Amino acid sequence: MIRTKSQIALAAVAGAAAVALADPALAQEAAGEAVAEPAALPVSAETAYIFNTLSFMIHGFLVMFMAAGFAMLEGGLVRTKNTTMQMTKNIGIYSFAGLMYWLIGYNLMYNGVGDMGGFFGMPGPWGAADPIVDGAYQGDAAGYAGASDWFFQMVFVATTASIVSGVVAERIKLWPFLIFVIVLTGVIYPIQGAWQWGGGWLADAGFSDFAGSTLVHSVGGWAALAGAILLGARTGKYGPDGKVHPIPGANLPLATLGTFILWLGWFGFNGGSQLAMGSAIDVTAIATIYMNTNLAAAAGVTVAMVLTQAIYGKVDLTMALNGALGGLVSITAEPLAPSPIMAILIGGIGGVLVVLAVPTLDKLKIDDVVGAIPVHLVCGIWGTLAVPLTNSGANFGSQILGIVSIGAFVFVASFIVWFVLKMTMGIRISDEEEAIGLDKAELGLEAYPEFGRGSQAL
Amino acid sequence: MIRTKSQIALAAVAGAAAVALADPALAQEAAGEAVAEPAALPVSAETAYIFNTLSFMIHGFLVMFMAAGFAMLEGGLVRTKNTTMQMTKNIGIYSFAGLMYWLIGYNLMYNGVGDMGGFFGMPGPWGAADPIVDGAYQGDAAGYAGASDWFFQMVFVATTASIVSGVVAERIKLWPFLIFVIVLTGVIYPIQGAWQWGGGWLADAGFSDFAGSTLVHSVGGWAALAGAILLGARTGKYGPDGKVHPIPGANLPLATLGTFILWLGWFGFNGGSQLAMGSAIDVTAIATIYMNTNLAAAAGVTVAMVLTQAIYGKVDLTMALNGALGGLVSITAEPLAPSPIMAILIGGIGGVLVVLAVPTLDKLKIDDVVGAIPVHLVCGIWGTLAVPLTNSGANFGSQILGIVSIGAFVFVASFIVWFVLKMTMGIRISDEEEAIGLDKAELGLEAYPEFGRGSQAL
Amino acid sequence: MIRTKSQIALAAVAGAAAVALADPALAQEAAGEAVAEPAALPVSAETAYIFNTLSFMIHGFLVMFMAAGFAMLEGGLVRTKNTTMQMTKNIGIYSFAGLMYWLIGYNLMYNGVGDMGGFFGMPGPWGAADPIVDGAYQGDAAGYAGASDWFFQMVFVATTASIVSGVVAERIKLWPFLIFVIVLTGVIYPIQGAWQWGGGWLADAGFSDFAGSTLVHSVGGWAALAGAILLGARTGKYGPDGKVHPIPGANLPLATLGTFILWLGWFGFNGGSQLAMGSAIDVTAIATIYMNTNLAAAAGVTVAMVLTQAIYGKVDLTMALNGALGGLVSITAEPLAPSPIMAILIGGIGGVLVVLAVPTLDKLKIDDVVGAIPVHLVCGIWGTLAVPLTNSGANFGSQILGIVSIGAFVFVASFIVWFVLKMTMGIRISDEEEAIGLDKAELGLEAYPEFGRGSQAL
Amino acid sequence: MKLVMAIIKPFKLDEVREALGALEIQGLTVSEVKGFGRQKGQTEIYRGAEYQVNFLPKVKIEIVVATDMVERVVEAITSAARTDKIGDGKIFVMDVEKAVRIRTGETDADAL
Amino acid sequence: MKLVMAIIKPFKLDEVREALGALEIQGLTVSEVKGFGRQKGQTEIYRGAEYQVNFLPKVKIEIVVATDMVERVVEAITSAARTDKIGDGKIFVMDVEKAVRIRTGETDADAL
Amino acid sequence: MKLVMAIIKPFKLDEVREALGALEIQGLTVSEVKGFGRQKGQTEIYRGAEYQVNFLPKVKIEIVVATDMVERVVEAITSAARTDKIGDGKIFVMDVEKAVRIRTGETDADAL
Ligand SMILES: Nc1ncnc2c1ncn2[C@@H]1O[C@H](COP(=O)(O)OP(=O)(O)O)[C@@H](O)[C@H]1O
Ligand SMILES: Nc1ncnc2c1ncn2[C@@H]1O[C@H](COP(=O)(O)OP(=O)(O)O)[C@@H](O)[C@H]1O
Ligand SMILES: Nc1ncnc2c1ncn2[C@@H]1O[C@H](COP(=O)(O)OP(=O)(O)O)[C@@H](O)[C@H]1O
Repeated sequence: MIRTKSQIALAAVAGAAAVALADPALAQEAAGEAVAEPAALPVSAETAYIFNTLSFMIHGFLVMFMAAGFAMLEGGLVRTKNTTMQMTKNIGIYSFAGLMYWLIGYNLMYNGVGDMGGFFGMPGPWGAADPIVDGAYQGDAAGYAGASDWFFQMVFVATTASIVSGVVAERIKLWPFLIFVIVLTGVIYPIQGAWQWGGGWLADAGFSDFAGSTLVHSVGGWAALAGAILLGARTGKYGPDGKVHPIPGANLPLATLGTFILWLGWFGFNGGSQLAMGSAIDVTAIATIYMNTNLAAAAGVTVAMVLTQAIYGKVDLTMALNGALGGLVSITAEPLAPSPIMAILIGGIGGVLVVLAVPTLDKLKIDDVVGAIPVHLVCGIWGTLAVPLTNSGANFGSQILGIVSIGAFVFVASFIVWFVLKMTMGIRISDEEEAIGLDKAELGLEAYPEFGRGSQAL
Repeated sequence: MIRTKSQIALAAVAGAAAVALADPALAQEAAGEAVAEPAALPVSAETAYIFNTLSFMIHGFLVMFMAAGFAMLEGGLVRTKNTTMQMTKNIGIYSFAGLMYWLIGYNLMYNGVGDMGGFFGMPGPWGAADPIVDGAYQGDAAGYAGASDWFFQMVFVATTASIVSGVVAERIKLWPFLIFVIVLTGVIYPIQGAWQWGGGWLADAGFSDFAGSTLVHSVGGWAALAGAILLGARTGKYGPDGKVHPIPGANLPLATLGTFILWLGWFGFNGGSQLAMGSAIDVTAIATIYMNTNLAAAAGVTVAMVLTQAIYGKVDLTMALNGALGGLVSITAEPLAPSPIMAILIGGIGGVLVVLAVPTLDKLKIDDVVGAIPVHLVCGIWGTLAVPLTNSGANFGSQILGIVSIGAFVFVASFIVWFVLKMTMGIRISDEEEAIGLDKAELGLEAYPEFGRGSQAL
Repeated sequence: MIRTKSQIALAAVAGAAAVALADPALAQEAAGEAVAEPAALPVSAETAYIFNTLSFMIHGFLVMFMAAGFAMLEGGLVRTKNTTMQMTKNIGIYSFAGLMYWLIGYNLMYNGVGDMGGFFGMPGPWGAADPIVDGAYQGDAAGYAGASDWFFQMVFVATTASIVSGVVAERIKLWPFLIFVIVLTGVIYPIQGAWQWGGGWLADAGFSDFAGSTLVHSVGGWAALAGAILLGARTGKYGPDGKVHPIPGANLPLATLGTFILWLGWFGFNGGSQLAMGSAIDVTAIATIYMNTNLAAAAGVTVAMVLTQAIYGKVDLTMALNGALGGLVSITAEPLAPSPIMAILIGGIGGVLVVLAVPTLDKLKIDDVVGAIPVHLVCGIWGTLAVPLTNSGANFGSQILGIVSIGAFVFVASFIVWFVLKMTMGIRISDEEEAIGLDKAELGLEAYPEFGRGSQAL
Repeated sequence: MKLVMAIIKPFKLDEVREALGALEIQGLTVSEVKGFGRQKGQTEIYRGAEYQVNFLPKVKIEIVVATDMVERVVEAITSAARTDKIGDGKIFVMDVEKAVRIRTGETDADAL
Repeated sequence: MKLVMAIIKPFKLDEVREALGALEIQGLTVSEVKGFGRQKGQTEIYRGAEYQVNFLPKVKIEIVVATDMVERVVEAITSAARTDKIGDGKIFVMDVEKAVRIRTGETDADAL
Repeated sequence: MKLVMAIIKPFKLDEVREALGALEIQGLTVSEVKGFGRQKGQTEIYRGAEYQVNFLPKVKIEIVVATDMVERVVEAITSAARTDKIGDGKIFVMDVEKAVRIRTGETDADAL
């Protein structure tokens, strides 16, 4: 089969052209109306409804799979003795987040935000208002199934919580962590989400964040930063002399797998954020987003590899993995408007930021086990700031306003929650438990419990 | 971009609304016809055909990936010395099942079941009857490509067989196991499938099983149970005093990955079982199914975590993983009708059942390596029984009839096949081989053959 | 829910049938026009555009995920001491390939190949020519978003490069390898691609390669073969006496996971190569391709398992995994035309070829770490040769012409590039570095850096 | 005091530990090792090429005991670890001059 | 020369190595082992069934030193490895008759 | 009888085993260990922070042989394991009082 464009046109969609050619009047009319309502004309409302819903579902399941990506990435970058715990947290996060977002989160974020002054919606369990009455489709103003929208928004909130678990790994107690996740996904995330995606005051102020460089990634980063400060570093990470003692991750293939899964999921994350697929314009936008997302990630990896080679004389795989994610987070605030070369630049700068931010954080003695703060917070800010470079509808003032207001809110709110947890239940395990590892100390179950291959379990 | 519903309506699908608003007569007419033939009006037959086929393909590849999920889950829960074998079985299962279902299974399940008294169809290789004649689409009564339907049904049968391999792991011989898989996927599964999904006597009796809590999951569970009884427990699992000696799985990150992959695949499993996507009603149904499926799984995890914490004082990751799957199996019989809260309840009870059934099975000295009987059989029964709670078209009598008749048939048929295999080839490896591990004893290939990281292979 | 075809027809797409039945004239007319322009009539041009673009996106992300599949497969089949390197190469490959294909590759392959005598296109950065002008859809001759096409073609080129990395693993230096990847993906692959898929001289000569048995898989195989010859075998692989010393892969569950991911990705690889989904004919073709792809892979596994049992007395998991891939590569040149039984035969012969080619290669002392040459080169040739068996539009002469011309070009061009690299930077690490492993020697980072589970990192 | 060092088949470890428990042995240390001996590994085939597995998985047990216990310890290990098949392993006895319990500083017999 | 063999808690290894470094010990060899002793593992529950963890992770250090160094080495290990909690481990001292440095063929004291 | 304990570079194991095979040594036991010695690990950089790799992978071979074999065994190991680069390792020889073959109960020379 020949894959040239012209050939395709002659073969696959010949009919479409043929129809237009056969009936000039029809084509004329179509073109005429196309000016008025260009995108919708040739796609029936119900067909558009199916496409829009399908986009939420496909892109939603891709984002859902990011939960596995985070689990593997984090599971690969912690030490063996904390791996079961990291798995437990990650399956817990995805589950708890999903329940909380149903119970109050979705409505707190989207339900009548305008009526509440643009600060938050009316909380309460989510319920569908789907355009199906008595088994018949009655047309619908929204253009997609409510449940698909809920599903797509829900997987985003889970992502935010996953970011936190990587930063505070290897020293935090299980249940206080999960309680924080409950508050984050049920309350903190939805409130700031309401400001922008819920159509609240920040949206009115002209802030622009297409798929969540700030609303999802920075939020996770700020929440994690607050936790990391209150928790302190892992024992032994920073010497008394200020020297950094690296603690290499235990399983790099797992971390690599996790990164590839996240990369895959990001097509859903950014692509689905077009929020519609029922027109040529929308689907073309999604295709462009796929391309830009991939170019930014590729640039992030490339830059991280070249830069670690240049600075340290060796390519650092973990930095390359972080570079991919840094590129992805950077393009997330605006994956549609950039030209390919701009997408490469935006992602590449994300790669630079990651390589520089990781040691900087260590200098500040903020112990981030998986590099999530450089990736999600630093690149999240960068990506949001970069929006006006390519999107003429955005401006730097509003972008800074959004970054600062959301950052301040999330950091302070998270700090308070972490602080209350610290004062009440305590958030950090004892030194001895840390030495033994969370798996044995808190869960009584090792990730790789056998004593070597050859022997039986001891 | 603002993500509120109203905004979307105004932006993305403005055209659709605009058309309706611009021409009230058209809208009127549409609404009028919508009552008569609501779903179909605005989606052309060929467009619906594409959507329906696409649904089978997308959801089919998600279910296909569950083969990897089972392989990883089982590979993580057996001991290192049996891991290569578990991988071999799983790639074998998916392959053999796919060939058998083409060779006789599909037609035995779907081909003229009514003519055979509703008990089974006419076996024989599957062949497409697609509505493409001489390269032109001729309209089609079925509304989807036959090959896509075959693909979707085929991946289900592979799932059933995967369930068995987890239960009987670590002590069964390779080839007798694979022969059982051939009979299960080519004969046993299709026959009982014909009763219900093939439109046979059970369907006539009013049984309801949307995506296969009974037809797929319980069937795998019953077949496995018969095998586990005839095989006996792994050496050392149960002390002479009746004491249970746990044999922890060797690689929990792998098991976690497997669970996440299965969870992902389940959107295909349940969503695709709507069997159509070419109307607003169908796609809305699928969206609802995604949401309910996710809520049930999340509830299963949550309950399993809370319950193991409460009963044993520690969260048990393997129970949380089983809890996710228990929730998923429970909602599979009816993922569409439940409200969100009912989906949570149904899945949550699945989580309870798993936590209780695992030790119960041990008390009965039935050795189920991965917990597949609690997950797939027990929760499969529960999910099927729960259908009438939310689906007014179902009743408890028919549900019990279905559970019992399919259970009896599959258990007895499987028992006979296992028994014949035991009497002829033998199904269990020797004690010494078991001590050495199947990898070395039967395959001569270890899963992790190196002697430690630092050394070369020895 | 009953899943029989007739039931579906009555339920899900009842409307469609009803419309046709209700208005015989309309149906008549539809049928009448169907003869003239059968596929397109009932799908509007914009709807077809969305479907076509969606196909590229869905199938593209499946192929993208194959990058993870290759990484895991190769990571599982090398020794632990070279695993970090294999991860680094694989994330590098996918990234570099994506940038190069944007920078020059795509246009070199597709841009005005006819004007350049059919030998290559006009290189230069890719830019979309999408039918969206001033935010309005203006109709489009191509029938899909250009970015989606770019994305889909890009993931193919990454696949080609991944094939190479497996063959030359465990002894090649990082940067020379990556430079080769840059030349391969930016220049060598696109040029030969232009001959056929770009509509160049080979397409004119009647060559047929649906999804790339030759254009992608053999190309990777030839490029790798040239490298393997110039590199030489791993130290210790072949004894002075000519004896083969196997070097077992370090992590078979990882290799199995990789194979399942590749299998999943192949639905995208072959299915997406239909290049359109906006008609019943196209979607039916894709469904058929899914089925044939799966049957061929299943046959490859089955044959490899039975054959290794017969020849060696034991099933060899790594051969079964290779068998799956061999079946997949074999069907890739023509996944649409074969009947199911022919797909099984084509894939099954692929399995035979793999089992026979692996030891043959060893006899030639060509050290292929993961078996990529048997899988991708040998089966790629076989699959291409087999096209005329089922596709009456192809003939053996043209097939041989394509295989030989592309093979000669890629092998010679690759050999020259490898040779220049060898003479300048050197391509092989020192014996001592090889003994230590690439991870420590070149990257200073072990894949599993801990000294056992119980201890802290040393 | 003597060090009794036993190389046994891995799956015999539990039985050996129990047999030693019966002698009121309070402590021992186990390592995973590979053994080369009269027991030959199977000839395996990997991807069509034969190879000889020379090293087999074994477990090494080290126990320091008072000299008068040595006989009984050797006895106990011997009978618990025996399968009568080649490769059952060896026991070696060596002299230990001094023992210290780190926690208390106790030495020799008191340290065991 | 003597072989000092110490079984310690894994997380104490770094401190022990530093303490030995202070004595200008030039070499040592470490293995990962499992210990059975007075320190009992927790009772764990896996999928609803209790089990006793008998073997705990330990690290074994082997150092061959000149006889006159033994006291100081034992001392250094004892104080660096001590946590005063049960399971701190043991030190055993054994006689070594001969030492060879492979690289040079030097023997005994020169080989250490 | 003597215990010959050799710490060598991992990739030399095969050659050493072959050299010992030539002496008709029937058995030996291998463990994976980490060595600390004059040979320093490279300074590595992980995520921008330097660290010193102190412990290098080594293999420990333990062979119990009749006393009259010791010289030849030490010789064989020395020449097979030598790369003339730092870190080649050490050989230590210790006395063994008793050896038992578990399978047969044979002792001492017969047990080897
Ligand atoms: N001379 C020896 N020195 C050290 N270890 C030995 C020696 N001989 C045997 N071993 C260990 O004992 C194990 C069993 O020995 P082998 O000769 O296979 O059988 P058997 O114990 O029945 O004679 C070997 O795998 C090896 O670990
Ligand atoms: N007799 C012994 N022989 C060899 N190793 C021993 C012996 N006794 C104890 N050990 C090792 O020392 C470790 C610590 O001993 P244990 O009795 O638990 O505590 P403590 O050292 O405080 O007395 C054990 O885990 C075991 O590895
Ligand atoms: N005194 C010692 N006691 C025990 N093991 C030692 C001792 N000295 C060295 N080793 C072991 O020998 C290995 C090689 O020693 P090293 O000093 O690095 O080089 P070389 O053998 O060339 O002198 C070390 O890694 C360590 O495992």
